[in-house]
Amino acid sequence: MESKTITITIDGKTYRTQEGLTIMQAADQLGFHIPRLCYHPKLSIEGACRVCIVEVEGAKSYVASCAYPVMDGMKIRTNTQEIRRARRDIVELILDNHPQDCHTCERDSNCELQRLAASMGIRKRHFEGERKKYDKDLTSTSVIRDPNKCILCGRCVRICSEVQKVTALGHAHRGFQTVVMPAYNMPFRDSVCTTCGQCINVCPTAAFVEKVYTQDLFAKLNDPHIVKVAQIAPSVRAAIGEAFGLEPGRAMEREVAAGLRRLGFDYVFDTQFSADLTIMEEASEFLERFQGKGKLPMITSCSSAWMKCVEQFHPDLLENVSTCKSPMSMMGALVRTYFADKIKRDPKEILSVAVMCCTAKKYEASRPELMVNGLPAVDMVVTTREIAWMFKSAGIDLLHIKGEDFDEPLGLSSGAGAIFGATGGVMEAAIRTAYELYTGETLMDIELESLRGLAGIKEGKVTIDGKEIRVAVAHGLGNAATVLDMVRKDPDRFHFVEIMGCPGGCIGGGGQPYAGINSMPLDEECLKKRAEALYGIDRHKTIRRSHENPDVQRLYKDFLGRPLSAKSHQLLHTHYKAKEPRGIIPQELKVR
Amino acid sequence: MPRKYVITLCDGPTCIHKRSKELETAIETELARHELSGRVSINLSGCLGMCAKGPVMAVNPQYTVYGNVTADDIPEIISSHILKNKPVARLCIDEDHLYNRFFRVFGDVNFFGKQMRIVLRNCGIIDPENIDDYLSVRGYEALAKVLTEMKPADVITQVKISGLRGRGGAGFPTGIKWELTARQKTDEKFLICNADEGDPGAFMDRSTIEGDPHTVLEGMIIGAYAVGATKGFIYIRAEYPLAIRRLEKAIADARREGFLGENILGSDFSFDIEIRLGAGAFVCGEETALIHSIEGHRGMPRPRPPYPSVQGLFDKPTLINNVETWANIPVIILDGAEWFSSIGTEKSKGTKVFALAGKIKNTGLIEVPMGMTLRSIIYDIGGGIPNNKKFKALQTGGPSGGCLSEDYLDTKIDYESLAAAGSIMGSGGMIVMDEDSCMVNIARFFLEFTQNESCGKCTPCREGTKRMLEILTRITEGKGQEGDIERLERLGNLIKKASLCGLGQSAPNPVLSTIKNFRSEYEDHIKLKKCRAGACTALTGYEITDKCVGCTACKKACPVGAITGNPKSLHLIDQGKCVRCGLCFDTCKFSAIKRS
Amino acid sequence: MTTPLDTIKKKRAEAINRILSKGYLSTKRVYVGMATCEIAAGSKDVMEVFESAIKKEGLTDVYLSQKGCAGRCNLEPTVEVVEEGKIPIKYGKVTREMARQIIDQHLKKGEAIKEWTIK
Amino acid sequence: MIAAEDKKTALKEFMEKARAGAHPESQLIAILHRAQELYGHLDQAVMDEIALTMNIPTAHIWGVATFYHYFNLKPKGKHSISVCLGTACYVKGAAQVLETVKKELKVGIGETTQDGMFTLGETRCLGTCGLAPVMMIDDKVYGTLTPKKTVEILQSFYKK
Repeated sequence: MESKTITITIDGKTYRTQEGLTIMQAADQLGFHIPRLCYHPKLSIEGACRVCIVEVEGAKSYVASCAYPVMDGMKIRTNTQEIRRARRDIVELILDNHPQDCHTCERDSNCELQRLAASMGIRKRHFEGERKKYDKDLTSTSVIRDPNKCILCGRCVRICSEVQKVTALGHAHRGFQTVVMPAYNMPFRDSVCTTCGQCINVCPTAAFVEKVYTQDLFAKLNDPHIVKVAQIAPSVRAAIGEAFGLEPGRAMEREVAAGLRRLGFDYVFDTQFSADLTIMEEASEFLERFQGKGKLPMITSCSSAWMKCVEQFHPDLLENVSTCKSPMSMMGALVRTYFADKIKRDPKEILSVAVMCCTAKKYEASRPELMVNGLPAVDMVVTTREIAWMFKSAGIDLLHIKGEDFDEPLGLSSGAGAIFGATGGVMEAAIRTAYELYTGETLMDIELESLRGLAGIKEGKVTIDGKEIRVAVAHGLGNAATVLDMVRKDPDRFHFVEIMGCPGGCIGGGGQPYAGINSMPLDEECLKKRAEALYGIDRHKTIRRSHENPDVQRLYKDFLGRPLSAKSHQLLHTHYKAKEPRGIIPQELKVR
Repeated sequence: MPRKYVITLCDGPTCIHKRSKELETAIETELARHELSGRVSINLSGCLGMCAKGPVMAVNPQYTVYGNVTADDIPEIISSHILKNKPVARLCIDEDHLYNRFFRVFGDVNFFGKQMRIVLRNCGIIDPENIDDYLSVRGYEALAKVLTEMKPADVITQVKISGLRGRGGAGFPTGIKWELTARQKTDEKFLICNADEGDPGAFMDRSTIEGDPHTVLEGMIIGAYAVGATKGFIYIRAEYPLAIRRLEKAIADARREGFLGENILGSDFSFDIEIRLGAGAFVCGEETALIHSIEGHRGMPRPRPPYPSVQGLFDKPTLINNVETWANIPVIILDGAEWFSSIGTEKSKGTKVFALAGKIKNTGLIEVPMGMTLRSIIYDIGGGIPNNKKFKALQTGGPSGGCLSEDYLDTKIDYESLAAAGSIMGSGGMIVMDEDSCMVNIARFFLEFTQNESCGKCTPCREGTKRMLEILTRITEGKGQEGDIERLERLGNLIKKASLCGLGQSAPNPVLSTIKNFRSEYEDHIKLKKCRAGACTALTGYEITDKCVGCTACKKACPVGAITGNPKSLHLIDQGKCVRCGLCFDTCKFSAIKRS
Repeated sequence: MTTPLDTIKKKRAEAINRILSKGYLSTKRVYVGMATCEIAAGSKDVMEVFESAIKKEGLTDVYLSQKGCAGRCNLEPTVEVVEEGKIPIKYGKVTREMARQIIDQHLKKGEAIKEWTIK
Repeated sequence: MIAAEDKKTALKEFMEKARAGAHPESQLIAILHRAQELYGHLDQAVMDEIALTMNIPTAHIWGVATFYHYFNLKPKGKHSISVCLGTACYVKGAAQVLETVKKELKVGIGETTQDGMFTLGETRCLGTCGLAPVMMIDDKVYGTLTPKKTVEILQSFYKK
């Protein structure tokens, strides 16, 4: 529908704008940045914080610009003494019920509330009184919930139900006693939370943060008796620059490798290597299923949040999920076996650390069935944010450090391993390999544009040896639910489905750097640039197909035998089972 | 075979003076002539309050009232009305209007005489659980008329002409609201009756539903026809079990009689009503919160626009009116929109129901024409302040309203005048306060209520009302600080203008209006640490003066045994034990207890 | 064709007949207020006393009905007695005991109890 | 006393009816009312059951159950006390009545006494303003209360 051009007045000057926009959208386009807090462009309009109020001539009260539509002839004032004071008082009311521990807070200097308070010029407190006092929930492996820091903007509730369709969180109680919590105020650990960490990403304060292992890690890195091994996920390198003030989109893999060594790691491996390995196993598994041995469509299994999600929300489809472990856990398994053998050390003496873009990987590391010979495949998972902080804390200047290569024998990767981090990447990588494994011919046109980009659900087709393979890609657990409903409705519609738990794939993971001063969390432009960084890595590699990775080939030759061998099954594959509490995805539940 | 009737003769002094005794004789003679003695009974009633038109008589159970009746009229009344069931139009008072037959039946002119019962016309007269009773008083005739003679647009025009405005408090013109909903073109439209009456101390809607549930249903069905709604909901507090039961029965009876369901009264119009229960949340009186509650959500309001008339329940156009608004509709249709608009003031038409309570002799439910003064309500209908106390303030609009001082007693009841005075019409709570009521304490009471009922969604209401309550509490406890009044004003004005919904936007009213009208009381509390009304216990103490005769009444009344003393000798209060409940003060017949 | 108006007129006539057939024209009619407020103030007890008296003591000439709240809160529960040829009497703040006495004295002997009436 | 199985069936039937109509999820509050009617309060097991049958996330049900004050999340005492805090009662001393009850029974609003005898609640208006201040214990209204009278009434329950 074509929208009409209308005329509005903002702060005394007349502008043309489009009908159908909200005041905030129109103002944004015209260069007026109205302060805001609960608003998030990806989520429904809440209109709750009232920070974005403006004066509209003729209205008896202030209007929330995020919700109010522009109308022809409307006279808007965004910056009068009165409205500034009202906004100031509102932000102060929020602060009055907020801990005053900015200096010891994890989000110090990275906090939207703090920035807002600063821009309001709050210098004196007028209304201090009783403050909320709740216990922190430390039970989750991944996410810490601190209701004291919560300002009830509801972004976490909205992303959890609207984008992820998990609805682990809700507003409970009411009025001054309102708290965002899981059902029955149960420990986070026991809830349907998939540990994806998107609540952390959208939280303007520190009401949600990841469970932090930095101090433990520092301590362990100082232990001379153990071998310290790190692996880093593709998406970490695509985003960590942002934590150092760089524009999104700069790939920093060699810098990170160098930085990790300076932190004290003895070996720095690349999760992209095990991504290549995953592709070998997964593509082989798919071809087996495709040839009649197993259920189709096959659904990918590398996203940990998705793993927990499928067990709680979609137990009817467990058989469709690939038995492949995630690249992180494959790497962990190899570190404890193949690599330990190589360096002739007791696997117990190896500290296996994963640097991930993801909070759910912390949960994955705790899954008992992923243990290798009684040891966890990964001892500790730290997020991009944690490692960036560690670098800074240790005085490692990632911007000026000289890049280094990853270590052998688990450090070399193909371009296919790199694009794992972006939605559609696993599928693209798998097709590159599956094609050749099936036909014996090399797929030449390897950049599958139809599987790239941020569309919620992407569908594609490839023809392998005259047979059509129909694939689908979904990112974010909400889109996943939609694709799975398609699968339930028509089991033959797809052969292969990629699901990533987070919006954008791993690049939008729950452990990535916080949004900056001028960007919102989950900003699409930012996600696109991170994805582009990964596709750039792929483009610049000479090896772009997983099966061409010589170190992977050597691994099979020396250790595993062949894909899907007994050894592979023992080390690289896993199983799933339905878990309680059951997750529920409502048909059409609006968040109120 | 003639049917049976009751003839009621007004036996008030004026009618007697105007020879109604003669009428009685004439009636008896005439009945005897038609051999009807015993088939028609004759009753006398107290003053029917229509003295100017006396002598007055009524023919029941239809409540047809004849005025200026002479003995010569009797044969015609008997032969036409009693024998042929044709009322004698030229003698009928008010052309048999629906409204106001109330005190003609009930008497009690002191209390009811100045009232005008439109909404409550049947409350206390008919058996609410018997649809026959409602039918006998022209029930569902308005609906039949609408379906027979009027197009939907005509109905809306009539409602617009009547000048009826929303009785839930905000006073939005009902006809315009209907028109907005009617204009939407969708497959489905909904209609809601807001019966989530939540003001503490208000029970207008409950009484209306309990006393005359069909009136509300009839109003809704007419509204549904006018706007094209297919399904209606009554959202009612779960705390009203009897009202719910009566509504359920009324809906079932109406369905059975063909007033609800498919093809109502043989027309091609279909509509049905479902009851949905609230669960104890005042904020659900706000229309978007109410919609969310019906949808099965937390009762949190959302920003408007879109307005419910465009996008409401289940995202469909939805017309919401409250109980009292709906109950006016049948009367407007039958008695006429022009007539309705002749009642009241220029901008506020018709009547308003109030729950009159507090320090007043006649507490109760009243309905008065718009334009009546507050003074008239308090002193004429309410009978004034009991125990020879002095009037201090009138609170209207409940927790959303304000407190008016004596200076405003000549304010007329209408939306604009009450707003100008610093209060609101509200849904109908009206509480009278005397010199023993502390205005700071009352403001605190209302704010505590709204703070407790805040849904918690928007910052100003959630956080701001809490801070205001803290400040008010410390003032009433004698810990008020310099600048507290200004803080209250600053917060109050912020909450009023920045809150998301009506609850927040009106929550500060009781505080702001008491600051405006009774500022010195606040100053006394803060600066002098004194509560002159003696309501703030922390600021009150009691002492026994030498007026004490030793009657021991106070000693017996004291709940904590703080008073000692022998009979016929001076008593003493142990200040350490005293909880300052004030019972001794109220009990003492000798004014021997001093409050400070 | 029957219009809705025709239908409603017929229904009303039938309704009135039903009311009359239930004894509306009994020489004495008793109305007990039965809204939540009245019930809270004790009108159920009062109603019970009248019901059982009518049943057990054969007061065939009494028509008993409930009604909604008239609005006189401070006088509830209210009972109205309408008697042929007399001014209706309204009693306020009626208790079980008072109801008993109203039956004995007013309904049976026709003597209204003046001191309890609402003036 | 209804057997546990019958309660379950009754609730199930109620939900099935809700599911058959339009917008079944909108019946959540009605279902919670029914569940409370059957069980006296809403516990996790009942809410889980509702969640599964109605396909509504538990976090949402929990949000609704905690939003509305009519719903009890804990078992109630043998007798329910509602002290009216409507305006008329307040003006006539309801606050003292409430304080007295709290002190006498050593409970706060929404709490149940240790012996399981009483659950204390407050209510907004019982519509018996003429009897103010009032409290309701179960279905009976006690009017024109004083602190002393209040204590006597409470004690009378223990003598029964």
